[in-house]
Amino acid sequence: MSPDTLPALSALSALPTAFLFLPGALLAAVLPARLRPPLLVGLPALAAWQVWTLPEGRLMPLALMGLELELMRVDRLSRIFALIFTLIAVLGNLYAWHLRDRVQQVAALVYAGAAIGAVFAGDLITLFLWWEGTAIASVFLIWARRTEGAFHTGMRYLVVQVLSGVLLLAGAALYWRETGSLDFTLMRLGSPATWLIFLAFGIKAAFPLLHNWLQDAYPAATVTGTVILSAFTTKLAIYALARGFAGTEILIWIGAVMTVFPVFFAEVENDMRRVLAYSLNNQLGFMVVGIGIGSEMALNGTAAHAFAHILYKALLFMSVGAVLYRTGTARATELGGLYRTMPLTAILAVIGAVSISGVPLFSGFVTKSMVLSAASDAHLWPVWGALVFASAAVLSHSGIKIPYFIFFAHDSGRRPAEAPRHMLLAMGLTAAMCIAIGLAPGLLYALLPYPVEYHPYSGYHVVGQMQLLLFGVVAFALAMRFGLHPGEKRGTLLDSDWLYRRAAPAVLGAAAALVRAIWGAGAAAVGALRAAAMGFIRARSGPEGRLAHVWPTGSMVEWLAIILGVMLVVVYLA
Amino acid sequence: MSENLPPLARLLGLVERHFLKALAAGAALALGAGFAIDMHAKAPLESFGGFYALAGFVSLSTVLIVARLLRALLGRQEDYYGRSAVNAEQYPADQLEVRDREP
Amino acid sequence: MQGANWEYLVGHANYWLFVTLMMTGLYIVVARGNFVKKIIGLNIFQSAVIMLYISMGKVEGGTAPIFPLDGEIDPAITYTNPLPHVLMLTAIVVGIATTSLALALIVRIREEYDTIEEQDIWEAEQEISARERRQYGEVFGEAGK
Amino acid sequence: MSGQVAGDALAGHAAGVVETATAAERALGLADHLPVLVVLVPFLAAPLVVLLGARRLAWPITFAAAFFSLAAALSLLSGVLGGDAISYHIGGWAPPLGIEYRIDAANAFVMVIVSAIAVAILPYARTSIAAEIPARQHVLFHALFLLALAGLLGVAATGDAFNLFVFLEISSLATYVLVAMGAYRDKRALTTAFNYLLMGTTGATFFVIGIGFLYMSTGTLNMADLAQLIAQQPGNRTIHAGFAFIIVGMGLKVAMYPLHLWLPGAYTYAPSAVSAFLAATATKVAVYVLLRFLFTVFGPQYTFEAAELTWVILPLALLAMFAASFIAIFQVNFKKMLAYSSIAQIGYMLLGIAMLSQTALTGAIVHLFNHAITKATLFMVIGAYVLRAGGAFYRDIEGIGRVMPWTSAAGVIGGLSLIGVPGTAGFVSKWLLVQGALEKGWWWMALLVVASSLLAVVYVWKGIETAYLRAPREDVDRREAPLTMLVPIWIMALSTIWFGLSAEWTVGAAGTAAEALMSGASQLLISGGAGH
Repeated sequence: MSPDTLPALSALSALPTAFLFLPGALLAAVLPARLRPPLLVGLPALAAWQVWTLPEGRLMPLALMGLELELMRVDRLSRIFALIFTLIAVLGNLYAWHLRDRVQQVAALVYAGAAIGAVFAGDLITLFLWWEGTAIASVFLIWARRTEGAFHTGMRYLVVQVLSGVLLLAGAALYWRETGSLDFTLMRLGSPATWLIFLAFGIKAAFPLLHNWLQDAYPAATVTGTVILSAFTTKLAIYALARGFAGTEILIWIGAVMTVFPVFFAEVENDMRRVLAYSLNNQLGFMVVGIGIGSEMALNGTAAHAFAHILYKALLFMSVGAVLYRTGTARATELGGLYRTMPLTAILAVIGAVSISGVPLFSGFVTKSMVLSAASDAHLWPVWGALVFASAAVLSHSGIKIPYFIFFAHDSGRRPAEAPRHMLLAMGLTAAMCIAIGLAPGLLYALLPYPVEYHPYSGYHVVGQMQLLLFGVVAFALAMRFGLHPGEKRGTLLDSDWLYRRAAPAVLGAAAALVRAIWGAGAAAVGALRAAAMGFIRARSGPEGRLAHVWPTGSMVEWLAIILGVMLVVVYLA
Repeated sequence: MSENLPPLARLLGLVERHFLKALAAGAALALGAGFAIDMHAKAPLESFGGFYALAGFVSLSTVLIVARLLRALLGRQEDYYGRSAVNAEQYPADQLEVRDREP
Repeated sequence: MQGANWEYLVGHANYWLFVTLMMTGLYIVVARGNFVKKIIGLNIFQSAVIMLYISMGKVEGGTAPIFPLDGEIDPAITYTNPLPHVLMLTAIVVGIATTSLALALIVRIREEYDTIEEQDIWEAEQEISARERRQYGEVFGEAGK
Repeated sequence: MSGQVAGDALAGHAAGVVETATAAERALGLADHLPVLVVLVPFLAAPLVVLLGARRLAWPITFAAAFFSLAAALSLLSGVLGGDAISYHIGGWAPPLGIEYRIDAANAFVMVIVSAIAVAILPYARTSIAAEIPARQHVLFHALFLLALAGLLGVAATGDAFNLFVFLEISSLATYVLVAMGAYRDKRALTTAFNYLLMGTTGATFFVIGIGFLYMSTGTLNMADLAQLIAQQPGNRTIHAGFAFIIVGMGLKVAMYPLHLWLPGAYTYAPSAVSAFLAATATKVAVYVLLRFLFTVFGPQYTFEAAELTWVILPLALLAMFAASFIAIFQVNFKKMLAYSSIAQIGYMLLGIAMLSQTALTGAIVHLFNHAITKATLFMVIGAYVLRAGGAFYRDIEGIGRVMPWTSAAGVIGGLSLIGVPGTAGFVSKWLLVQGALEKGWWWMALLVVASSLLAVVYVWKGIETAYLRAPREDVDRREAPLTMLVPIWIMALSTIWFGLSAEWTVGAAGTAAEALMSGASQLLISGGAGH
């Protein structure tokens, strides 16, 4: 595309992609409701085109306050993440075509823009700015539910996300002092600076024990908000880890734990959107393992898996969202047998489910197996074992539980209408991409950061995967048959959020009571001493109780005298 | 199936009814194929043709059993975190379009 | 030794005076509830400073720093340093301005509160704040505490 | 003994006298008199306003005088940004006997802040005081405003310690009356002004005592001279005592915690325009004086390495940052909340001073500027709320974000800057402070700065929640603030963003100022000799 032919569009490519979204958000804030959905879909599409056509390199260096910033670092790693971010923004906003809520629409645009800005950030300060931008914009997708529960959840979410940003800023400042550079590039764990940055990334990537904001927040967001939420924040963290900490060994073990522990929670959770949130956590584990291994294949696997994952996870959230939109609930206990009246949604959900489970011909298979192969190439057998286990386990909650308990199983008696057309269209497009990646993995492989020489469709691969999955289903069917399945049950599952939602307030309450008691006793003692000391003066000259209360003039002059005394002592002693 | 359902739904109903038979056939086929072809084993146990079948079966069973324990251990009432926690509240109906299919 | 100490005490009489006056003034500002008395305390405090300055300008054996009319300065005559005196003229002006402003404020306070006793005004203001807390405090629940 | 020292000082300056005499003869152009005109114009405009007595003329004269001061201050600043100093001798009398006005980067910077804030606030004040002060007092208001302005500028401009005291009292006396003018809305303004007067006078008198001690030991009042002579007599107890008196006296004017008790009342009950002006300028000028004495007069060596005063000011600064922030969180009155937040922000400046490094000091000076514009924005926003909603309690401004969107948006910008969100002015200075702390290896200090910013998040959020997330009250005036208020508010709000994004100018000027302050006494004398 030469600059002469399309001056307007080439001017566009001189603008950081994120900055497309911000005026767009401003525009969305003033446009009438009718015009907003086209803007919300069109703008990310335009951005996708821009990302696709951008040349590689460091495009927008900026010097600010003596710092070298880099707004647009385009390389293969950042391009693939930016591309999927723009695509999912198109699909997610198409899914939300019916929405008339200005707050959500503006937040969705700002959020997508910030996430893309962060992906293209070439230095830690720019990264930090967009990092916090995603936190602040995304919380409105939760608050937009406009219930008290959502408000509190959003607050907790915001605190965690902003904390991550603060840690990142602190880390960046220390890193600058250490190395004299703010360049966001491969780092080695070892100094406080890198540990802080690592922790900041870890919070957003939902590392074990830092994960609970995710399961807390995603089910609390709006129907459409969850779809958007599921795509950006955690994958931004995956990108940041892949950029900054590729090959860091501890990530392998963190990732292995991440793939395993959420599956148990997902199995018994009743809220289907929370099931998906746990499953999201489990899928992130695969990516984190890939980053930890750090070989070219592993990093390719991570990027590919993130790409595919965003699509099928969004598809699953969309289908559960459509059910919620039509029935008013996403609880497994209240759903079942919906295929009768929502057959299209059911089929699309199944496509999402088989994609995440890694059934051959669908997207999960061609990407997840890259990470597994990378693990076995590196002879990391315990990790490989964990990944195989997790691959099978993901089947049970996302592959079977979601479609089975919502659309099949016992008939709940509900006969909801089919999902609205724009939702079906969005889901259909997403499903089509899942299948396209599964059928023609070369399309995706061509976008990966490193050259790919990997062929997922070898006989033993397909057979092994089919064995794993089919016998998993067999186990599930047997468990259902003999009543061994945990089944559906209403309730709340304790997770690490118990620590700050229940334990911490209790402990703090007790501590506060203790401090109050001690303070009270101390204050009484000091007060008594003071009263005794002042008694002499007061008895002679002061009107009743003149010095006892806190009238500013008196106490102020007292303070003057005290500070002067301290000063004189310090000055004389020194 | 006395209801007047869309054709697609009838198809899905058919699938649901015959699912177990298809599953059994598929599982047998996959197991047989595993012993028939070279599995290019890299992992110590992978060379056994039914390894993945075993892994899938054992994994799923483990998940289900551990999950039962987990619920016994960590399960609480829906309003454990208070009546106004997201878990205990209904989705605000004014943001939805709850509608049943017209017969 | 005894003599030296005595000399020290007497030789610094101006400083002792200054310290005593300053402390007295400050004490009155703190301890007296009547606003006019507080201002008197402040005046005493400021007078102490004026004395400090004036006494430090004194040169032993010096005479008033007035030049002879013909402008011929006799080097044999020692003059007292005039600068501190000049400074204190300014300080006195500042002091008067402060005092008059304070008294004007006291008049206005008396008009509004019907008293110039600190204790009474304090109570009146406590009452106003309590009313405000009742009226505005519960916006944030117990935040007013 | 003191006379002896004075004589030495005179002899030491004999060469300088000749040089300046010739300089004074040739310096007759207006530009050469700027150092004194910048103070004198508003100072003389004040009686002019009163003598003319016409309400129509009062505002234009005041504005013209303030505008002149701003122009003069800017021209002075551009002259000294290179690191030179301008020395101006009042009436041609050479220092140390004559009064010297010495303009270097530090005080030119302060004068620019003060006069710029005055210029920005005056159009706003015109509308604001029309609603808050009876018409017959407007002439006096403007006269007092001019006096306060002239006093603050004089404090900054002068190089003579006693002259500084006089200007300090001029501005303080005018300020007491301005605060008392709030009595038309709330009678507590009177008692507040009275308390402020008692405390302010006590503080100023402490300051004079300190000056007296210095004079006793050195025989001079000229700051540059003082610096040189103090450096020659380390361990002199009289100077030590003088030092303690000056720091405590100025600490009160600065509102250094716990000498801050005059401030919340004064800011809360004063008329809105006065609150905005005071918050943006008065304490800032006091901080400047503190800087001037700590660094130029006593010199970093004397102040900090000999006396370890870091350990007195530093804990107080930290105390202010946290205690005042906590108090701010629990306020129900928006204006009072801002007042306590000011005390906390002054803590940051003291922190930058106490850390004693070029970076931290630059941070403190930049924060002086950034906080001035931030707080001016916020207090002006509150003034607009008071005008429309009738009060500054949170209850009064519930949901006002929807009724007064423009004013509230500016308030949000100010709030973000108060927190120190990147992209606003507040971020720049906090970033420098954090850098300063890290340079010293005090990472815990950096964490404390960040932690106290989190407290600011809480109280700013409370304001935003009140203004935006609550239903508007029915009984309030449902109109946006008038343009005469909106424009100054937005000029201030946009400047917080402008100085947040392009910080080269502020950081550069503050860096030069910090260098001028840190370079200590000896170098200052050398540059002073040649700087005329």
